[in-house]
Amino acid sequence: MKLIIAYIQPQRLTQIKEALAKAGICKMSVTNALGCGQQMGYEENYRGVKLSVNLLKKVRLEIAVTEEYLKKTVDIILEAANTGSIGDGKIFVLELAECYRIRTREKGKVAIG
Amino acid sequence: MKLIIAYIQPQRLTQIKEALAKAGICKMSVTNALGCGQQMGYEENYRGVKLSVNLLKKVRLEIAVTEEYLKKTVDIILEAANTGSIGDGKIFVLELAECYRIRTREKGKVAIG
Amino acid sequence: MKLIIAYIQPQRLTQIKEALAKAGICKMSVTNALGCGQQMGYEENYRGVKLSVNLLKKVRLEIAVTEEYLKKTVDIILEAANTGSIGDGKIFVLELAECYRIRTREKGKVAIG
Amino acid sequence: MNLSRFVFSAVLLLSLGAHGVLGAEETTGSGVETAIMAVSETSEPASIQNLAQLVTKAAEAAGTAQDSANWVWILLAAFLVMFMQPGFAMLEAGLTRSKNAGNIMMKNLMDFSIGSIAYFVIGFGIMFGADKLGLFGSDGFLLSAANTAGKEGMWQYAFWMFQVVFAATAATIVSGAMAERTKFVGYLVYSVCITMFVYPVVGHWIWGGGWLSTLETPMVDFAGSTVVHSVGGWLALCGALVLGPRLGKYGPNGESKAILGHNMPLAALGVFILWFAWFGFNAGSTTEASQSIGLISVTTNLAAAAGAIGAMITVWIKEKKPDPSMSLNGVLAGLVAITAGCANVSPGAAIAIGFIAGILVVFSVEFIDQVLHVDDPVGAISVHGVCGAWGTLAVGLFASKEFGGIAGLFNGGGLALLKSQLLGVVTVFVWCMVLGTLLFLAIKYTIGLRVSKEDELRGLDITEHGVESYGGFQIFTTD
Amino acid sequence: MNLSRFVFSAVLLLSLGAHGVLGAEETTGSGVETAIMAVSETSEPASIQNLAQLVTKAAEAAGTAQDSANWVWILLAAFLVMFMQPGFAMLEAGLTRSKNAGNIMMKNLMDFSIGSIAYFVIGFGIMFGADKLGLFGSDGFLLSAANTAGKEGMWQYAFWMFQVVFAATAATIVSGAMAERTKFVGYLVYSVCITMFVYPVVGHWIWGGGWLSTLETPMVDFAGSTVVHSVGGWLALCGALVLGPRLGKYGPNGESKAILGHNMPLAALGVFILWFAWFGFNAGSTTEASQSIGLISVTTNLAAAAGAIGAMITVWIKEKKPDPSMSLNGVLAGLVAITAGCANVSPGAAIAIGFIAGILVVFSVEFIDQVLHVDDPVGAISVHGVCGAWGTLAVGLFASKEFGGIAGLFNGGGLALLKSQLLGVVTVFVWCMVLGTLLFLAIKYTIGLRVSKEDELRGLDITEHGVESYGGFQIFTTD
Amino acid sequence: MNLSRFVFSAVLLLSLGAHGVLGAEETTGSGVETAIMAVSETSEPASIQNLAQLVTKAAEAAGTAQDSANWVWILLAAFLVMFMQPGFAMLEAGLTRSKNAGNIMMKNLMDFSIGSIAYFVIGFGIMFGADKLGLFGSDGFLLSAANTAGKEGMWQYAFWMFQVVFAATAATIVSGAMAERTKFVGYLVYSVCITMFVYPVVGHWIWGGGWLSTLETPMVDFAGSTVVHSVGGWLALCGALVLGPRLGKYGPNGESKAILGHNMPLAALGVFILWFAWFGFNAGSTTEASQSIGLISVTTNLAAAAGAIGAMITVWIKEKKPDPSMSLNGVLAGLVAITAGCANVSPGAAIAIGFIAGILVVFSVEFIDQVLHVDDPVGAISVHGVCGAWGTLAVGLFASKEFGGIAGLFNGGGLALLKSQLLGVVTVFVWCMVLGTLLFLAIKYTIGLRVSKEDELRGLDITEHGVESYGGFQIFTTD
Ligand SMILES: Nc1ncnc2c1ncn2[C@@H]1O[C@H](COP(=O)(O)OP(=O)(O)O)[C@@H](O)[C@H]1O
Ligand SMILES: Nc1ncnc2c1ncn2[C@@H]1O[C@H](COP(=O)(O)OP(=O)(O)O)[C@@H](O)[C@H]1O
Ligand SMILES: Nc1ncnc2c1ncn2[C@@H]1O[C@H](COP(=O)(O)OP(=O)(O)O)[C@@H](O)[C@H]1O
Repeated sequence: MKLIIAYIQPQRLTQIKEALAKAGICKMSVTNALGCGQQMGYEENYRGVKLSVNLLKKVRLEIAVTEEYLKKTVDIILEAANTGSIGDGKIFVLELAECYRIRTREKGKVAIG
Repeated sequence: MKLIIAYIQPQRLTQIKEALAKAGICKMSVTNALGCGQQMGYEENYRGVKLSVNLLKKVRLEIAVTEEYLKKTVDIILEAANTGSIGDGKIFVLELAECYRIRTREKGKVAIG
Repeated sequence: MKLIIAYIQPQRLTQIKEALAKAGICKMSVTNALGCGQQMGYEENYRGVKLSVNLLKKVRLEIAVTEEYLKKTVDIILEAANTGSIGDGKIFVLELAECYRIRTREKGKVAIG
Repeated sequence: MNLSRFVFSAVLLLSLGAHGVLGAEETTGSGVETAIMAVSETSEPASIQNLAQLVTKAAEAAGTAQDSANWVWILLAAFLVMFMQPGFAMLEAGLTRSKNAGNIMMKNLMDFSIGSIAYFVIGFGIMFGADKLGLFGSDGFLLSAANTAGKEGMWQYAFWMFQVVFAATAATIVSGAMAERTKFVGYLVYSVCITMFVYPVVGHWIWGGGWLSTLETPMVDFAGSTVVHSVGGWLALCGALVLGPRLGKYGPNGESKAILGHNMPLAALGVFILWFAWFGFNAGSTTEASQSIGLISVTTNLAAAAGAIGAMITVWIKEKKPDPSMSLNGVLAGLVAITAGCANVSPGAAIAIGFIAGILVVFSVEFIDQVLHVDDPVGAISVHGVCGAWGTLAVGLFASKEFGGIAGLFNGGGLALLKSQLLGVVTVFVWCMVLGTLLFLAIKYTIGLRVSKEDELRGLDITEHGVESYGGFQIFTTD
Repeated sequence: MNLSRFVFSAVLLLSLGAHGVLGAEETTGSGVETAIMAVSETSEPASIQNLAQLVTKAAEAAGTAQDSANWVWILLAAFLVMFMQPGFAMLEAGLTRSKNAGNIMMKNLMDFSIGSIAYFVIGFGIMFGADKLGLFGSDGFLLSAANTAGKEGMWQYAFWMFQVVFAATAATIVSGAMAERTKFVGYLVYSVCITMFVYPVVGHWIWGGGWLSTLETPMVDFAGSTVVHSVGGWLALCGALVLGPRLGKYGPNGESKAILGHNMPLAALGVFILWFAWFGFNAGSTTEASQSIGLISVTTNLAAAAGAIGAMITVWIKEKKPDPSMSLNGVLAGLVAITAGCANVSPGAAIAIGFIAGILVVFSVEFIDQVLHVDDPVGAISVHGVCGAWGTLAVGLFASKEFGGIAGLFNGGGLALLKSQLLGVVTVFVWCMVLGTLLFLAIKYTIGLRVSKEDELRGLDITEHGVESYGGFQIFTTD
Repeated sequence: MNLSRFVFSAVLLLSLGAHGVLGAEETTGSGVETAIMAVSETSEPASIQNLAQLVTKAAEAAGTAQDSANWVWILLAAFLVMFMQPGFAMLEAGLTRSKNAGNIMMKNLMDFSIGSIAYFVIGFGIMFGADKLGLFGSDGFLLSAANTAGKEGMWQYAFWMFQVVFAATAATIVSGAMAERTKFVGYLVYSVCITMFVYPVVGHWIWGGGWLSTLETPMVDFAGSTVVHSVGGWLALCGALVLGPRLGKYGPNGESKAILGHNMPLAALGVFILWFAWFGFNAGSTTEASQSIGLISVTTNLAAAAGAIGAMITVWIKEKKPDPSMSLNGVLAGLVAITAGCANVSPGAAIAIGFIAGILVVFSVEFIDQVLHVDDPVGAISVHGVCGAWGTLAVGLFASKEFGGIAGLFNGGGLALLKSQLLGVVTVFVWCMVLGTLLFLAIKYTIGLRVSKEDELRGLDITEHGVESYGGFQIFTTD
């Protein structure tokens, strides 16, 4: 099993969710995050003082998948999150050692979906 | 060492925290998250227009534990987070390669607790 | 590749970011979190009723790095985040199985920075 | 001749002076010309007869000018009291959780809306209609005593406007104590009942010519510590009792738990608005532009200030920190307490009354919460019920002949007034507790008074109104 | 002699009575002494001559006192109407997203600021200057008709103050319908044009002596359902049409999507402020402290209440939940609708007018959104345009001789008034749609009316004003 | 006989006209009957004697009516000025960080509360008591000059009510510049000292008969650009100097860093409230219902509008974006600047004064922040101190005989007035800087003026008041 973490542009969330749902991947967790990277941020000006904002709003997805869904999920995100401009984000894949569904206490692959 | 990530129903946080504390697990990090899964969300109605909300409020726990505490921690969460209804959440367990306590620069198992 | 997760005192964020940037590590993701640990929290008093707050504000960093940058990054954080008092936080290091840059669909080490 | 010139100008000026009653269509400019023409046409010789006629007109004009000032004043006051609605709404919302903020807005909006209609149809008649047995009024429903034929009929409109905002205030007070768990439809029903019946009956007793106003020493409740605030406060007590505490408010061993409000600036804004509006409430209760409105404003302001200080000091000593929400309650405690006696006590006494109210409210909030285990999220019972009673009794202590013509215990007036005040406080308490309990129980066992456990947890905004109040904001809630 | 004593005291009192006009420097205390001295010096024997002189002075004093009440009233009303600005600002901000809140504040602040200057320089003259062809006024620019020489000149200042806040209201209404996507500089330009020209022309037609006020049966629009609200509403319609909907407001198949507001308490506060301020708007439109201000306040309040109820019930039935934002719109619908007829209809009729407006606004909002696909985030077109028209027509139905001197269809007045009302509604609609469309198109093709797609996504606060409105708050936005 | 009929009706009407002073208990209705009875009993034959008596009564009634209007006006104004408190509170909270919002509410609540008592006990006497050496007043403490015996005594209450809200305004201004780092108890102490002594002394000099008001050409500060605003502004400067900047406000090389406010709609609401309330501040300073209140409202409104425009344009040019917080400051700059001269300048001059103030405030804020390195989170020093001084001097330039009876430099009045204005500005500056520095240093070295570093980082809400202001909201703070 794998845990996919993806940082995306906020405005792409709906699109990604829909694309994943179409492929049968309906379970995920979402948090809002701030990202700093190549996309340099911007300068605001507050009461005459420069203020550089270099933490930009991102959305963080966390999706646990079985190996068979891994590629599909990553591909869909790569597809749907792509705007072609700097700041589009990253996908990280981690090894998932175990997974439980709290409601049923199921464990492993069956608990994922 | 393992890193436990748990998505739970917000209203169970206090209960879980107390149960874990009783078992000597007092360290954890908490973030609020939005989850989408089997629990289908709900429909709101704003100014005559349907609005389906399918990202539900969840709480995300992150607990780093040593192997010996792993089962205990997972079991307590499975117990205390269970309401028996859809949406109770998941527990993910990841391999934790290393751990540092910033204050003391300790490393490894001693740094966890 | 490794994924570094660090919980730090909020007021150290700027310092850490600057120190990392100086070392060429400019990419990271930030979320706000609540932490509970040895730093016992505090007691508020609301309308005559005691209220113990034991979830304290922390900032969570997530930094994906290649092996060569790992030690540097951890050391910098250990340095810049240290205030010497309880509550300074933890650094967790996870194995990162794969990494993609959404914009270019690059994969692996090249995608990290 | 010199005299006739004077007479002419007098007529001219009278017409101008009186033109305030000529109807709204006419602009000021055109009034002048009309008057001049009128004078030119009636240029009869001056005589004592003419002069007398002119004096009458001058007197008429002066009377009209005073009427105008009265009308302006009572309406200004009414508008201010109406503005209490957002004051209460912001305070209540600020001191409760974000998941119920929209519901609170709806409650405050609709109790005023439905209450306005209910008071128009029924309540006003019960309060100010022809007295029956000293208990209630019996005519004047649907504003039938008002008309456009003359001053008296016109006055009824202005007077109703002033009274309806008071009725709505009494109703809206209850809302705070029952916040975060009451079914919206149940809320609407009891709110109507209060404005339509429970409040107007008490109002009749004390202000409408009922039995408490015809005692040998009539009860003094100038602007309504009892009529409005205690009524609201005691009904709030009934409501909170019947309803039970919010989920999680009391631990398994009965220990009280803090449920934090979500927006302190909003709550403070509400209190500032209420302080501002209270000047209309108290000084407006003269219902006319008399000179005593200055004095009343002074006592009102000093009592509010002293209430804030009293509450802040008390909570600072007791809990080691100057708690903002208690200090805000202190302002209201002072205001509620001075409401009965604002025209009858000296500024110094006002400070005493307010200060004691400020102390009282802190102990009362903690007593009701921690001893009685009645869950009142905003402290409405303590502020309006307890301090309303205190303020009413305080008139019996502090009233001074110099100010309102009657003396209390401390100013040589003996116990007579204090007894009347006590009688009023007690009978109104009993009336409200009995009626209130019946009312809330009736609702509980018919349409239902409380939302389900799940709905309460998710918040009334989504479950009762289908919408979140703070779209987009990340709010960390664990309940 | 007895008589002279009277005469002296009379003179004394007159001086006191009149001292309100002596100028502001003088304090009340010193006025008394001056008067006493004046009397001592002129102790001539009493005669009918003297008496006549005194009567004149008494009359003068009475006139002055009435004037004082008038001045107080019109300025109180003006201040209240000015207070509508934050009302609209909070409502609009509350019903839109947090990323545009600062932009909305700036718009509401600057339209009033720039509008004040524009109305001072040009607008007021066009509205109330000497009539040309019944179409517009032609003098009085830069407040040139005002002066400090006498009452008439002084009145012009007070009157202008009252009128400028109306002009700003008309302009600010438009802002809501065009929220979240309009270029700030474009906003400023059209806002000036409205206060300077589009609104004053309509104002002249109906209030400034223009053709609609000189019809055989003149159009009745007491406080401006048409003059202010419909003008604002129809211009909002033009603006929203030219501008197009917000990104994401309509799906690929044209289905409407909900874009949640970000702060319901703020929106509700706005509506409460508007309700409060509306008393100044309607009752202040007498422009003098006449006795009818009580009646007008009553009809205003009842219509607002009925509007809230009407909207709440309608949306409750249609959508199964009592939607807060629609109920808030209902209040405004009732207020807008009663504005034309507030001095001409009975309280009962006011309830009917308001209730119907409340129902209407719900259907209208849904129709405009879901059928016309015009994106109006706060419902300004429905509230001000549609309900303004309804309220204006309603005068033709419900007007009653007893109240404003003219009867509508339901009170035996036949169709005459209704026809005038309809004529007014239609011509103002046409005028606004034509002028508005030209205006917005002109801006669109010159300086630009809409921000870029990226700017809209990021929010106007950052892109237009370089600053976030809620620094530090975690806000989850996916667009 | 015809004549006596007139006499009777005259008496009747006079009684009605005068009934406004009969005391508040009496309802309007019953007043009529009493009057009729009184007339029936005294039906003596009409004569010139009677007539004279009647004229006296008519004059009396007219005087009373004017008094009523005066009372209504001064109290309305006082209420409005009181409403400035939430205006300042919301503005200050909005422009600072969320972790200190509750502390700001407490400060604004308590400075008004404690200030009210302090001004009652001491301040009012120092300001308006019997003059000593032209420097301070020496009696009238505890409102001892007020009584219910007659008009003069009653007036004192109304007058005190109006003055106390001014005193509280001066005190509350300081709060903004010292926000986010001041110890609460230190705040309370200096706030009392200001209302009790520092402010009243200046008030005495200019308004209370002190030396600046008895110069050959007396200083003109109609509503208090200097008395209230400069005093507040200069004390704010002392406070901010003694206190030092917030942690993180200046970088290691002294470069200024932006610390964003947390709630722009709240700040804007505050400014709108202040604009609204300022009409009471300026036009109310006539302290009577004279006709000049219209003019004063006009100049006030135009200056505020011009100030907003001036600041917006300036910051737009300088920083490329129309910064909302600077535009809000611009409104206040215009209002502060016109306060001294609102009754003495033409509308056109008001626009000039306001516009220049708007430009000035932008440069001043940047100068104080970036050159002087004085940390003033809300710009209080620039808005109140600098623009207060500018407005006071501007009277010496723009004053016109036509408006307030005295001419400034630009209207042929020469330098006389400008010199007096300058003298006032300078001496008040010196007085405030000396007293203020002593005061703040005294507090610093006794009870302490600034919170600890840790407390400042965590925010004053938790450390000083033990409670968060936005319970549940996720707020991202890195300091
Ligand atoms: N090494 C990293 N560790 C953690 N987060 C990262 C890393 N690199 C990028 N991110 C996240 O991805 C977002 C986009 O990265 P950025 O470098 O701006 O664009 P791009 O990936 O298109 O070059 C960042 O804002 C950050 O949230
Ligand atoms: N595969 C997954 N990846 C990430 N988060 C998940 C996954 N499955 C479930 N979750 C989280 O757990 C929550 C509960 O899941 P849900 O399917 O609704 O209930 P249940 O697990 O009881 O069937 C979701 O809202 C989501 O936050
Ligand atoms: N085992 C853990 N799992 C997850 N988070 C932890 C763990 N231990 C500490 N943390 C995070 O680190 C923060 C600081 O830890 P704490 O024990 O208070 O201080 P210290 O590490 O200096 O002893 C906590 O608030 C929490 O957010």
